[in-house]
Amino acid sequence: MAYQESKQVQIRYYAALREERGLPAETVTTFAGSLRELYLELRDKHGFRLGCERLRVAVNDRFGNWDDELADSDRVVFIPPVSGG
Amino acid sequence: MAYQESKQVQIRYYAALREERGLPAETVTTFAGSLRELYLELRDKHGFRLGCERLRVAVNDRFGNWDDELADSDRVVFIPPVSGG
Amino acid sequence: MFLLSKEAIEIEPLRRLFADARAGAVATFEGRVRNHNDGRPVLGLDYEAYEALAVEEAETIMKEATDRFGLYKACCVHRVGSLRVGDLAVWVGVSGAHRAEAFAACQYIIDAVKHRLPIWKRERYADGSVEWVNCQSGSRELSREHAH
Amino acid sequence: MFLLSKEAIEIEPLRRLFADARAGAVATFEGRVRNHNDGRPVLGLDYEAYEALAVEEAETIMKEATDRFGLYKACCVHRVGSLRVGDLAVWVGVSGAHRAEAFAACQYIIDAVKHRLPIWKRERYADGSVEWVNCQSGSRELSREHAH
Repeated sequence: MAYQESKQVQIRYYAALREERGLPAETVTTFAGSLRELYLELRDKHGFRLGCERLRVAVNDRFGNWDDELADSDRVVFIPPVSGG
Repeated sequence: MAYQESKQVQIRYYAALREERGLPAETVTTFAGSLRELYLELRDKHGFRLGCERLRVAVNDRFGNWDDELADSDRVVFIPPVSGG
Repeated sequence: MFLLSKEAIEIEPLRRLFADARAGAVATFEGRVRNHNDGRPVLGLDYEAYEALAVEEAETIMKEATDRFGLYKACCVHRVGSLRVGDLAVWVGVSGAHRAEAFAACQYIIDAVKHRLPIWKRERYADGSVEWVNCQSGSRELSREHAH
Repeated sequence: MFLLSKEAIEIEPLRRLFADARAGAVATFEGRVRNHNDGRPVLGLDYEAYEALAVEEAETIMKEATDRFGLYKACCVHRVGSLRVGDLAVWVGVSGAHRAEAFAACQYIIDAVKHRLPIWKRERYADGSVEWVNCQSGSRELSREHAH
């Protein structure tokens, strides 16, 4: 396995996730390779109730896919089921 | 054939029919038995372009049928194709 | 509620009728005089109504829509008289609990208003001619689409 | 045009944007806070938005609707912050030549806004509890109908 450098990513939380985390945003140092790995790592740590299948994810203010690679300095938002309108 | 009395009916004209007749309303003395006969009589007299199949008819402010009997004192309106809205 | 109006239709007072704590959805439709119809430049138009029957038939339509779509409120105002391009010719507003019913009801009402009310429109064209819409005797006019 | 608004939505200035001599039809939708949802009495609600992405996705929706339905204008304003029963949560207005397209476009926009924008609603209930709508983990909540 290739050597993996740690990445620093910024995470913002909204709605139910923000309340579960108790924070609107944080900077995280992680070895996660993908957005999915990042979420699972954080879910494990903070006990978020919803799984990836109920969420969407955005990177740098664009919708992304769970298997997209995570890059250093990415700004990540996990998007709980929406309820606008 | 039974003896038929003449009837006095009030007619109001709207839109294209009013312009063709040149009058908004008139009182007509007729022997017409039905609304259809009344319209055909007036069409013959004034040269209205549209036939019964393009018009509707109202008697005493209710929609009627062409074969409804005409009664003395009826207030009759021939309704050209509508175009509200 | 249905009104024929000889004056310009004011929307704000109409909207205020729709305050209702149960209503999650309000759908409205505005039919306006546009500057073209069937490819011809239009300057304005005149509406004429057979008032007694138009009001009665419209109230029937409003009741049908209210019952069918479970509305809290339904209102329609139709202009009569002389209108210019941009003027509001007809306004429909409905409120209900949910949006699907509100849209369906609003569309039901405007469709029925156009097809069933004894109201007639005379268009004034840029070339100076006038024409009662839908009242021509030829086949060309029969096939026209005059809907907003 | 799409806006997120921290202040109460004023409709009259929005309507004035729709003056257009070509437009025969204007359809609007108002989503309001209603006093009940899923059988529970509601006192009010709070909207939270992921603003950058909500605005971008909304502009995409407006463009889709404009292209697909040939609109002259499309506008949507969505509230954020704390709302009470009766407050306007979202307003959609579209104009086109004809009514069928206007209704379809208005409905397309509000449906897409509800399903695609990263905006969340927390309901405040009469019993003092609060709940992020659609965010419960149980199956009951998954099957709920939360649409207006």
